[in-house]
This record gives sequence, C-alpha cells and structure tokens, in this order.
Amino acid sequence: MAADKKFAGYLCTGCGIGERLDARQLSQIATREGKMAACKEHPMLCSAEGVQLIRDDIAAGNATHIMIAACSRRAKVEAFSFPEVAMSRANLREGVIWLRPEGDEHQETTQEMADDYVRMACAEVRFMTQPTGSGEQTLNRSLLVVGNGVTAMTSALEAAKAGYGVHLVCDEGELGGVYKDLYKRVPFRAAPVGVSNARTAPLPQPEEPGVAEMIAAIQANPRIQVHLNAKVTKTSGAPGRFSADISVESGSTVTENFGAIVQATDYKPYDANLLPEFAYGKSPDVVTNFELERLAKAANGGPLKRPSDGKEVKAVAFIQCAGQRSDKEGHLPYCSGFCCTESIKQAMYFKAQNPGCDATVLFDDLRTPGAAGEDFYRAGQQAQVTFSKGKASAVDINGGKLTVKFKDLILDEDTAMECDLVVLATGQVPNSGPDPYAQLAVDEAPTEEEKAAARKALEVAPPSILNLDYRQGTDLPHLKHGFVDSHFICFPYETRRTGIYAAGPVRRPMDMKQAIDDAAGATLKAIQAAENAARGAAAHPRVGDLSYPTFRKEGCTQCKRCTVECPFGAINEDEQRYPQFNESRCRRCGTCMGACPVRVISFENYSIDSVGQQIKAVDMPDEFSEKPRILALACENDAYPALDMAAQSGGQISPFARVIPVRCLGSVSLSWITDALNSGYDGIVLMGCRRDDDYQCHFVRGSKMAAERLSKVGDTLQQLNLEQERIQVYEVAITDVQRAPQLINDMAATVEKIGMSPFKF
Amino acid sequence: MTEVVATNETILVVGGGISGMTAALEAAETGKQVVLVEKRPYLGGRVSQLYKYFPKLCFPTCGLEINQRRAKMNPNLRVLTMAEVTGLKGEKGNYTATVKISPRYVNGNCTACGECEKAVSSEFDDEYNYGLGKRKGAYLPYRMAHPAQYVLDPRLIGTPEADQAKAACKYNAIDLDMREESVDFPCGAVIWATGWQPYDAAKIQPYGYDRFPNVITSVEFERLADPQGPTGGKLVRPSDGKEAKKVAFIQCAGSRDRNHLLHCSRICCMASLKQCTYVADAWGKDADVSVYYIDLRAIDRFEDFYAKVRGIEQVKFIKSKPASIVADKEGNPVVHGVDTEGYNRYADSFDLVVLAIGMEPSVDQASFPVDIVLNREGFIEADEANGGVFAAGCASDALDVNRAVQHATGAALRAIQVVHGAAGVEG
Amino acid sequence: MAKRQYSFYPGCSSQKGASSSNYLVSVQTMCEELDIQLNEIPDWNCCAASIGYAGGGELPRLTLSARNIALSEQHHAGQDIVATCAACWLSTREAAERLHEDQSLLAECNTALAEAGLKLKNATPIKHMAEVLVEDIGYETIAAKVKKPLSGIKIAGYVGCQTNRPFGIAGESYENPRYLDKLVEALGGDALTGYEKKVQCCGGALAFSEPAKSQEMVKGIIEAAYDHGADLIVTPCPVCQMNVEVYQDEINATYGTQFKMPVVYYSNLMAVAFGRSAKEAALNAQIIPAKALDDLAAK
Amino acid sequence: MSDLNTAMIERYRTNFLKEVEANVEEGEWVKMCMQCGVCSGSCPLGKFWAHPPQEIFMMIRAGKREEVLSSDSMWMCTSCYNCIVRCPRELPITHIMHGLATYAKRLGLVPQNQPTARFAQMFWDNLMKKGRVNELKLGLALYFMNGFGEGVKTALKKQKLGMNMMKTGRMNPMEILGGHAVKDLSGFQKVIQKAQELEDARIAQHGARQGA
Repeated sequence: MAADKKFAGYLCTGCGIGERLDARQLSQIATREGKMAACKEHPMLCSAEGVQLIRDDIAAGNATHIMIAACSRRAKVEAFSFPEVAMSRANLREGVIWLRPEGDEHQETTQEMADDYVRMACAEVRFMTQPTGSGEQTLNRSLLVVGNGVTAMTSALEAAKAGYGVHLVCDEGELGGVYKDLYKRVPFRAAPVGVSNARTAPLPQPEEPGVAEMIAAIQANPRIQVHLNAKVTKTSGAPGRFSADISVESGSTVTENFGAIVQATDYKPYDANLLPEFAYGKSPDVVTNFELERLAKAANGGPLKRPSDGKEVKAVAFIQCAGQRSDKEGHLPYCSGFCCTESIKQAMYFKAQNPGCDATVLFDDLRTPGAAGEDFYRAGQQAQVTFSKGKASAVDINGGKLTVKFKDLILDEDTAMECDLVVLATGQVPNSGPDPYAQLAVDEAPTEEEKAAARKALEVAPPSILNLDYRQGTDLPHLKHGFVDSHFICFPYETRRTGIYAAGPVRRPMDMKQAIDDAAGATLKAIQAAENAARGAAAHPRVGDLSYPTFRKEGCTQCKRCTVECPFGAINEDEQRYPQFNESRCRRCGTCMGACPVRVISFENYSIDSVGQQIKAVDMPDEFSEKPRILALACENDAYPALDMAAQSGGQISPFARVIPVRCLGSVSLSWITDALNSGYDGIVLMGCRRDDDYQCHFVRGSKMAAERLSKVGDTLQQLNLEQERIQVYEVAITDVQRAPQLINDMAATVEKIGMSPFKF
Repeated sequence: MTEVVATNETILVVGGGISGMTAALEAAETGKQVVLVEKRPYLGGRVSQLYKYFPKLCFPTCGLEINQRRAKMNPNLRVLTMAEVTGLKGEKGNYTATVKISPRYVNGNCTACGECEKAVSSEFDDEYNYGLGKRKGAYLPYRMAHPAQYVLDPRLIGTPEADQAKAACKYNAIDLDMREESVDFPCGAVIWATGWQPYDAAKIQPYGYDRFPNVITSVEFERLADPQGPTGGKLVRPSDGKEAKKVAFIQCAGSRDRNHLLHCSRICCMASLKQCTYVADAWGKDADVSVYYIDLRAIDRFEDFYAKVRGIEQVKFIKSKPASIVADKEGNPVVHGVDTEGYNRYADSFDLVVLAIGMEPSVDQASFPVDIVLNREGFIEADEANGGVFAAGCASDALDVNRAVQHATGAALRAIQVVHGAAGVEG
Repeated sequence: MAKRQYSFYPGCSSQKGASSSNYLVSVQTMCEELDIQLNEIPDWNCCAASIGYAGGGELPRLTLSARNIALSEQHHAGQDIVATCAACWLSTREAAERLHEDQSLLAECNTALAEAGLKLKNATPIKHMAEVLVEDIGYETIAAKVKKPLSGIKIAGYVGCQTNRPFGIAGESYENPRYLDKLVEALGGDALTGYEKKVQCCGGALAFSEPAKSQEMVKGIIEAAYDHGADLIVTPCPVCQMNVEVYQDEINATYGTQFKMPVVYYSNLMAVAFGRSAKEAALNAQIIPAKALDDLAAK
Repeated sequence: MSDLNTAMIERYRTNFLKEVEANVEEGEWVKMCMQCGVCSGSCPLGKFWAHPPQEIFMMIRAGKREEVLSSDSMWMCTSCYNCIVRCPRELPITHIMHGLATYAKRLGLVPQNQPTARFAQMFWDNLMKKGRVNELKLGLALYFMNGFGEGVKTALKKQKLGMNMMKTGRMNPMEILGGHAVKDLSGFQKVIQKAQELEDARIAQHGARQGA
C-alpha cells in the first residue's frame, strides 16, 4: 500500500470555520504546499454526506492518506474513523477559531495560524503509514497463574470457565495458601431483603471457609494443570508468546507457553516475633490471628484450649493493629484491611462455644466497611463480644495469666485486663518478588535517609517469583510498601509489565472476598492481553493501536538508552546488544523514540519525521516581522484536552503558537527541539503530566524521562547562544483549562521581552 | 427509530458511570459486542461530578478522557444515552431486553458548536452541579460530556424557545418531533452497574439540612471546590457567599445508623479527608477544619493518606457523632455534641458544615425489572439465582472508585463466560 | 354523623382540683364541638409517669399501665384508648409495646393482674389526643369548625418531649414537628414556625427535684418565644404547661427577667376558636392570663 | 451495703457487664453501643452528668461497678427520649438509665439525699396509697423532704405559687383529707404487690432476665 500513496485533503467549513477563515486559501495550501492531490471542501464534513464523500474516495482508491482539516482530533472521532487509511487532522475549530477573538485586527494572524495547521497536518500524513500489526502475533489461550491460595485458585477457575487453559504453579505441597488453616470465614454477605433493622434481627454468622471445595474444583477441572512444590525459574517472551520454565523440588523442569500471566501470590503473615512488647514468643498463650485459626480448627466447635496448659479459654483479648498503622521500626505503616472482621469472627468462635467466655476486642478504629462489614460488626455485638477503644501497650505474664496493659481511649485512662489468651491481629506482608527499580530508587533518592532506606530495601530484597528474563529486572515493579499495585485509581489493573497482572493481597491489602473479586478482574485483563496480542493490538492506554516500534539497525549505536528508559521494561537486548522490542510488551508511548540519540527508532504512524516535518512545515516569518513562532508540544492525554476545553470555554491563545500533540512527553526527541531552534522558533513550551510520586503520566516514567533529557537542553541553547527562557517544561493537568493557554501566552510575552530568535532562514 | 444490532452473544451493560463504562470497555476490548445503556445524557456518572480523587488528589476527568477515547474508538461498543432498561425476559445466555429511550431532541448531526444554547434564554437547575447552579434549556451537560452532543430540556418543548433553538442550528441537529421510544434486543448476559445516589440529607433531621443553608453535603462540596463548578472553585457558603474557612465535616451522615442506612458507605471518611485538603489548600493558615467521626475508616493503604492529613495542623479530629446542629443569628451552623475521648462537651460554630453523606443504591428494590438477589440495603449479592445478570460497582456494595472499577472488571469476565457459553467457545 | 367514641384515660393531674384540671375542661368543650365522645376508663389508676421507676421498678410500673389497658379492654372493648396527658400516653403505650415484645414479662404481668381478676389481651391502640385531632379528625375538619379565627395572635408551638419522642405523631420529625403550628394555622392563628425551642426539654418531673436545672431550661424556652414575638405559648402536655407557666415568677427572681408569657393548651385555643366562652375554654385557670384569648372569647 | 449487693458481687465477680445484662431493665442492649456518643450530646441535662450515658456504658464494660451504681448521673434523666430516637444502634437508653437507677436503689447504692431518687420514691409511695397521685400531699412531702425547718422555708417560698394554683382551681386544699382514689383499692394494691414480689423473686434467685 505504501507503494503508491494517494494523498487527499478534506476541509470542513462548518462550525464557523468557513465564516472565520479563507477556505480557498486553506485548500490551496493543502494542495500546493501540502501536496494533497486535491482538497475537497464540505459545509459539514462530519455529516453522513460528508463522511460518504471521503469513503467514496477511499473505495475508489483515490485516497490512501487523508488530511482532515476540521475540529479537534478529539471531536467526531466516530464519524472520522477510516481504519484502512492513514489520517491526520488539522484542528481549525478548537485549535484556531475558538481560541482566537473575531475582528479584522486579528484576521491576518488567525488565518496564518490555520494555514500552518493545514501545512502541518499535510506534512504529518505524508510521513505516516497506517499500521497493520507486526505479524509476530500468536493466539495462545493458556494462562500461567502463580500462587497457592484462594486468589490464585479463583483466577484459575475463572479462566477455565472462560474457556482458557491454566497452569497453576504452587510453591507448597498442597493448595490453600494462607487460608489453608481457616476454620470459618467472615460472611460474604449482608442480611438479606426482609430482615428488619431491629437490634434483634438475625444477621449473617461466620461461614464455612470453602477452601476445600475450591481445591476439589481445581483438581476436577480438566483445563487446569496444578504444579505443586513448584517454582517459575524462568519467564521470557511477551503476551501471546510467554514461555515459562516450571521447576519442581524434585528437580525436573517443564517449559510451557502462555498468552498471559497472573501473579496471585497473596501475602506472608507478619512476623509477630517483631512484637516482643506483646510477649509473643515469651508465652505460648500469645498467638497471632493466623495461629488462632489453627486452634479453632483443632477445637472444631469444642472448647478452645490454651496452648500452654490445654485449659479452656475463659477470657480472651484481641489486640488490633498489632505491628500495623505504625511508623515504628519493623512495623507496617499501613492497615491490612482484614483484621477487624477477622477478630470479630474469631471472638465469635469463643462466644458460640461458650457464651460465658469474655472476648474483648481492643481497637482504635474499627474498620468494617460496606453492608456486609457493618452487619458483621452488629453480629459480633449481638454475640456479646466486648469492643473497647483502646491502645494496647504491653502484655505481661503473671503465672498462668496474661495481663494486657492498654490505654482506654474513651475513659481516657491507663488500665489493664487479665485474660488466658491474647490474639494479635497482625497484618499482611505482600508476597512479591524483588523490585526491579530498587537500585534505581537508591540512585534517585533525593535525601540521605531516603537513600539509606532504599539501600536497606535493596539488601532485604526477597527471592524472585517470576524470574523474568527482562532487561529491567526479574519481577513486577513495586508501587509502595512492597505491593505490586497499579498507581491509577481508575485503572487498578494498569500493569508495568504488559500481559502480567497482579491479583489479590500482593496488589494491595485485602480480605478474602475482595481477593476473589480481584482474581476475576485480573484474569479478565490477562485474557484480554492474550486476545489483543493475537491481534497485534496494544494494551491500555493506547488500546488497539497496531503500530509498534522498529529501528534502523545500521544506524543503531547499541547505546541502550531505549532499553533502559522503556517504562514497561518491554525492550530486551540481543547478544550484540541491539534492542529487541517485543511488540506485544510495548505500550506505544514512544519513550524509546524520544530516548534514541541517533533517531533510528520510529512507529509507522508516529515518528521523528511525522512530528519533525510538522515543525518544519510551519511558515517562518523573518526576524523583523514581529511575528514570532512558539512551538508547543502537548501530551495528548492531559495538556491537549485542556487546550481544547479552554477553546470551548472562551479561552484565548497567542496567534503565534503552533501546538502539536504528542503521545507522551517521553516520546519527544531532542532533535525536534534543536531542529525547531535552528529553523527559527522563538520559544518552545513542553507540556507533560505530573511526574512525582503521585505521577499522572499514563506511561509511568515518560514525563520524568523527558524532564531529565530536557534538563540538558540548556547546553544546546548555549551553543546557539540563545536565552535559557526560550524553552520551558511544565507539568500540566487536564484541569489546567486556564493555565495551559496561559503558559503558552507567557512564552509569547517572554519572547516579546527578550526579542526574536536570530535563526530565521 | 433507533436500531440496535445485537445477538445472544451481546453483553448488555446497564449504567454508564465509571463501573458500567469499565465493564463495557473491558468486555469490548476483549472482543465482545457490548450495548451500554445510560440514563443520563452522557457517560461518566457521579465520577464526572468529582473534583479530585483520594488518595492521589488527581483529577477524575483525566481517567475519564482515556475512557472516553476508548469508547469513541471501539467498534464493539454501542452506547445508548437517556435510556433505561424497563424489561428483561429470558434466561442466562438468552435474554431479551426492553429499553426506553427518552427524546434528546438533538440528533447525531450535533457538532456541539453551541449556537442553540446562545439562542435560548430560560434557565433551569443544573443537575450536574446538584442544583447549586443554573444551566440553559439547550445545554451540554458539562464541558467534557460524551457524547459531545447537546440536549434540549423537555420543558422547552412547545415553547417559542424550542423553535429559536432549532432555527439557530445550521446542521439540522435539532429534532423537535423526537418521541420517547422503546426498543427490544437480545443479549446473553447483563452487567448491572446502576451505581449509587447520595442519601436524602433532609431525613437526618438533627442536622437540619432542610433548615440551614450552610449545612451541605459532601457531593455538593465537591462542586464548590471544582473550578468548573458554580462558584468557580471558591469555597464560599450558600447563605451569603461568605468565605468558608472554618469548616466541619460530619462522618456517618446517614450511614451506620438504624434510623437511616444500616451499612457503612466506606467512601465518606476518605472523601472528607480529601476535602480537608481542599480547605487547607484554599486558606492555608486561616483554614480551621474539624472532622467529627465514629471510626476513621482509612482502610488498607489509604492509611498513608490519613497520616498525611493528620499532619495538617489546621485539621483536627474529634471522635464524636454530633448530636445536633442549630443555626445562630448570623446563620453560622453550631455543632453540638460530646467528644467521647475524655467527654468534653462542645458547641462549635462554623462557617460551613459538610455532611459526609451516605451512599444508597440508585435503583430501589421495587423497580428492578428482573428477579435478583438483594441484601436488605438494596445492594445486589452475587448469586447463581441471578443467572446471567452480574452486578458491577456500587450496585453491589458501597465502594470507592478503585474498588468499583476492580469489581466491574471482574463482572466483565463473568459476563464473557456466559456469552462464551452461548457461543460455544467454552468446551 | 355518629360521634367518635374513645376509651378515655384522663390521668391524675387532670382530675378536679388538680394541676391540669383546666386541660380536661377545655378538652371536653373541644370534644363537644368535634363530635368526640370520651368514655372514661372506669377506676383507672396512675401510670407512674416517667418518675415512678425508682420506687416501683420495671414490672410493677408496667403492671400499672397493664391494669388500665385491661380495664379498658373489659369495659370499652373495641375502643382506642386516648390520653390527654403526654406522660400517661407514653407510659401506657410504652408498657403495651414492652409487654408485646417480651412475652415472659407479659406472663408475669397477667399473673399479677389475676390477683384482681383482670387479664390483659394487650391489643388496644393507645393514642394521644393530638393524634386523634391530626390523624382521625384532620386539620380541614378542625378549620371548618372555626367561628372565631385567632387572627393576628402570634403563637409559639411548644411541643416538648413526650408527645414527640419516642413515638411522636405520624409524619412528624422528632427535631422539627409541625403539628402544633398546623393546628394554630387551622385555627386562623399566626404560627411562629421558626420557634427553635419547640422540642427543648423542660425538665419534666425533675422540675420538682432539680428546680434550678429545670428552670434554666424553661428560661430558654420562654426567651425564644419572646424573641419570636409570641403572644403566648401553646403545648399538648400538662407537665410542659405547668413547668413553663407556673415558675415564671421564680425564674424572674433568679435571673432578673420579666417573663409574663401565657402558656395554654391546644384545647384552650380550640375552645375559643370554636366560639365557646372563656369559662368553657377554662381560660380562668390561667395563672398568667392569656389576654389575647380572653379578648377574643369576650367578642 | 445490702445483702443483695453482696450477693450480686459474689455472683458476677469481675463481670459487671453480665450483671447489668442480667439484672437491669433492658440492660442486655448495652452490648450494642458502638461508642458514637450521640446520646451524651443529646441529653438536655448532660452537662450535669458526672458520666453521660455512653460513658456509663463504657464504664459498665470496664467493670466500674461502684462508680456506676453509686453515681447520680442516671438520676439526672428527664425522660426526654432524645438519646433513644437518635441512637444509631437502637439502644433503649432512657430505660437503661431508669433500670440502672432502680437497680442501684435495690442494692442500696443510691447517693445520700439524691433529690430525684427521693422524689421518685415519694411519688411511688404516694400513688400506691390511693392508686392515684395526690398532688397536694406530694408537693408538701417534697417541701418537707429535707426536714421541717427546710420545709417551712420552701413552703413559704412556694406560697405564692400555691396560692396561684389554688386561686385558679388547680390545687385543692381539701385533697389533704383523702382525695381521689381508685375504688378497688385493695385489688389494685394486691396486683402491684404481686408484681413486686415476682420481680424481687426473679432478681433474687436466678438473676438472668428472660431474653438477656
């Protein structure tokens, strides 16, 4: 198709474009300068009729590359959808007439602005090819699920139910994981319809854990193959073509291929030995919530006995947040989210068996959210569990008894209670592998103590779980506290290793019910990744994008910038240290392209040229014209929509600005900057997303990488002896509707102050 | 007449809020045919009315932009707005849905150029701003609304203004003859994502929401804080426009209360912590914030955010469910109660009181068009008896956005399992 | 139209020569106008109000009310019990509900009643007169009977506690009940709907044992009425009426105030509005005369 | 200290909560308190309570038996029912307060000269005599509650009030001689007597109330 390119331009004169701008001139520019074979005008191009006009040209083979000059690329997307051809769009409505005031005094510059956008769109499309996928794609309807517990088992069962095959890798001798010893589980439901709101209403009680049933279902399922006492010793490939070595203790290893991977390795119980103040380890009658389940299981409905002397427990105290919600050395800073309901349940074990037994829960905030949660709190109260808002400070051993010292926060006094058994509600420690960026964290730590902390994390790094054969490390990157969670509130399954999804408590602390829901979600994403890989389509956020990065080998200097900077660790290196892009691992952000100092990396529809030529296409008035040119490179996810919305709400922008949307600031090549400066632009504004710990960059590190690269652009300016102010890099949010245009206008003001660039040729 | 192309392998998603959008998009991006039915004229639901998300304090419109792009680009997804499911017959793998579509009086020709809005004059309460502001009778519900297509308020129909609007449109986008219509189409599985609504604050009589203008709800406060909101983001109080520097947040307003909602609405604690930062950011040292709570439920990693807000010296936390609110002569709400940590009585006067209002399911138990297993709070429980109908997000429980999306993604899988069955992919 | 019949529980304080005997007089006048026939429960006893608990304890206290209900069921089968005193109504209705939800208590209670050959079925609705007016008669009917509208008379509706909580009048809120305001409006009066002390406690029986504490609260109740420019306060409860009216001298002495705020019953208002004489309206029993009503009655 | 008190201490040892659940009117609902404090904030005489209702519940849980039972807090209850209607967990707080007061009285732990306790007793005795309350005698008894001298003072102070009441026919001096009464007085007294016995028996022997 690229063989004989047919360029066609289309100009919409609706929405005031025709009234505000000289349409004939725009068409002429498209054909004469923009090299469009023709430029057809239509009073309402997005109408059925207008769209048909374009369709006919495509059908007739007269258009393989089309330039649409109309509204923003964010508008009328459904109407202007021609997947079979390459398309660029000149933003004349939001980008020009809505951002510029009417009136003769503005007419000339506004028209020039529109002229340039048409030139730029023509240039862009000339250097685009409609992508068709890499041809590397394969469909593999099989998932690798790693983990022992309820989360992993749920994932396996849900995948099988959807028609997928599963290899379930469990590193223990039996399935069940952390919930193996569960006696009962916290009820999944609230009271049903019809139950009154009276204090006497019957409420859900602790229920059968259902773990055994799950294991049976797994064993009975022909689609699921379980590997016990097994580890994943090597994972290579990409979505659609993952290959994993599964090795069992006995030493044998099998290699299997997968479409995608779910890591559901749950959590490790917190090590209570770190809580000497509560006499754990000193008295056998101080146990963790995990150990209590075993006692309950052993008692099996009979009296719960003290480990020390086997006497029936007559008084038990639960210490909530044991080693949690605390910044003490060795404690967990977070709340594990499941301990409140677990303790209520366990207190009810004692009450169910002997109502005379005193069961007291010492809590700070009792956290039982939702409908089921609050009903279960009530159920515990109905069972006459005592809830005291108090902070336990110590557990003393005196003879056969234990004394819990605590501050009663309600009665505001230091006090103590005697009991036979103390249960420590300890938390969840994510069972994740080593953070691939642990070393990076050390290097990037701003302060000394943060450096020290990072170094410590590096030292105590856990063993690998996935053993990824990736350039950027063996496991999923951590977000915080060792959890391999997504950073995005709206996208909990946004993963930094394409095709590999974390599920359950390894992602964030959660109870069993949420882990089961989470397993289903992660499994869907894994299935989706496999299906998309089969089509060669990108995963979130550039869903369905068929383009992929390629490079000119002869030009490559094997500098490895691309393999280092890829935010998703998608790029490996072959034996000669050339990049291997692993298309289906790629998220199409273009950070590699931006990173490449020799400009050899490009996408079919997004390349050094597709942007570079737009920059060059702009008509550059001479130094004395008093018409500076300001280049704005704006992130298409946030800054560009902000400018569109500014246009919608009557914002104004300097007529000298030329805005180009980029996939991510990380894709910005320094060559664009130098070219722009050399061709006489007077100022350059770069607008990317927030890049700190609360980063908003949808490609994780893209914006950060760009900022680092651009920090060196000062040298370039010096070489050209241009003022540093001529280039500004900003973090811009989608809500910066007033600010975004202002930043551009500020640059215009700066240029007015420091004068035009001498580089106008 | 609206045509809907569908088969028994189609997935019907009811509700176009964050949960419904997510379920629909995840299914469509897995290659399934999806019909998304939304009652409002636009997608995004309540999330589109939030200023910021906790705990990142990022902007919901950011994720919405991406989801809207996903929706625009995906050929597997069909969106019906101003539409409601009124009937659902059949069984798992083989349903027939009946959908009522209310007239928008604006067709797909609309370019959102805004001429009709300029042509009309009368104004109505702005639903998008919970009635805190006004909008025209021809309107784009909000700036980022998708579909980017205007709406004509039915109250305009039959008035000269309707004709003025029609006359102002160059693109034949305004069709005053549109009528309510009802369409039937098949589907194999249904994802019920009808979300939540704020509990009626007027029912919490001791707090006088119905009597004191300076007692407002947390959802209203979001609109006040939003620069796109009715006050341009200025934190001023309704009665007299006075700057709201001394602000009280009252937790469990309607939640955890046998007189109102029995359940814990989960989000309110975090929402108030987030809104504390709005006040602190707006007034700095002059901010004076009190949070009255029973249990501060900053669950799991949200604890980090709680710690962060506790670090703001202008914010104090009082463990107490306030007994009542009265207004003084200046219209300042005075909050009465007892601080249960040490039992100190208080009668604190504020510029503004924000009720951290509870979440209730937006579909009441009586009006489900299909038999479905509910709990006593009206949330849908996962149950075999629901056949091919699966809840997503807040239709299933009081959830924050992150959990709602998580839940909706799982719901997409369960729906896909059903249509795979219908398609014989399974086995 | 046939008269409505109720089994009537007047209560100790409304007996002749007792503190709210005027209440009974005006209620009888009111009922004549509204075609209501009150059949007094024969040989009723005291309900122990909300203060009897310490002497009696739970079961004896409940049994007091049980006896009244049993007598009513025996002599006025099928008639709803109606009380004019808030405390009487509350104790009786509360006892009925308690005995309904706790069958063992009911059994004990009947064992006790058997001593006097009584038995409690406990199936009789127990109403306050305000409920009868609002729910059985209705504002419209009442308005229709008005001969002398209370035009221009500013009236603060002081609902108090026990007709309002925990049971209250159907459709009313605990914090802002409007039934007195609606009654006043039905009678053509000027209801001070913004009166914020309408549900403030007056101290109840503690007016006797803790006078200072009680009077401090009563002061607030009267002050607020003055703030709203009230000519008088209207109440549905004998304890409220007594506590708010009769201690004004003492309050003035303690606080240096000059209170002289008339406090009347809704039945006083109605009797006057229905065109009956000051005597029939029992206005002569006001310690602080309700001049506005006296004048109207005299017209 | 009464025998019953000693017996109860013996029976429940450390667990005051159980004692309350078993012996105090509606005491079994103390367990439902979720410590929000709305009751304490809603009480009109709250500022006079040494321990507002929720604190009393917490003290019960903490086993502060003496402090609770000999406290005069629950005697401050005016029975306004604000706490009951606002309680999110449906605790019958007013009744529990009455119950605690009654129980404290049974055990002989009421603070000396607690005015409401004494007035409540007078009221009860008064109504027991005739089956109906005799306001005049009750009033006089009240005045003379703290001895004759005090009584005369109070009586004089209240003279105007009394005169007012008499003038308006709302107090009748003749009540001093007899006054209103139920006809079947003996039947009435037998019934209440019986109820008293049943309750005393119940508490004295097994303690546990049904439903507790």
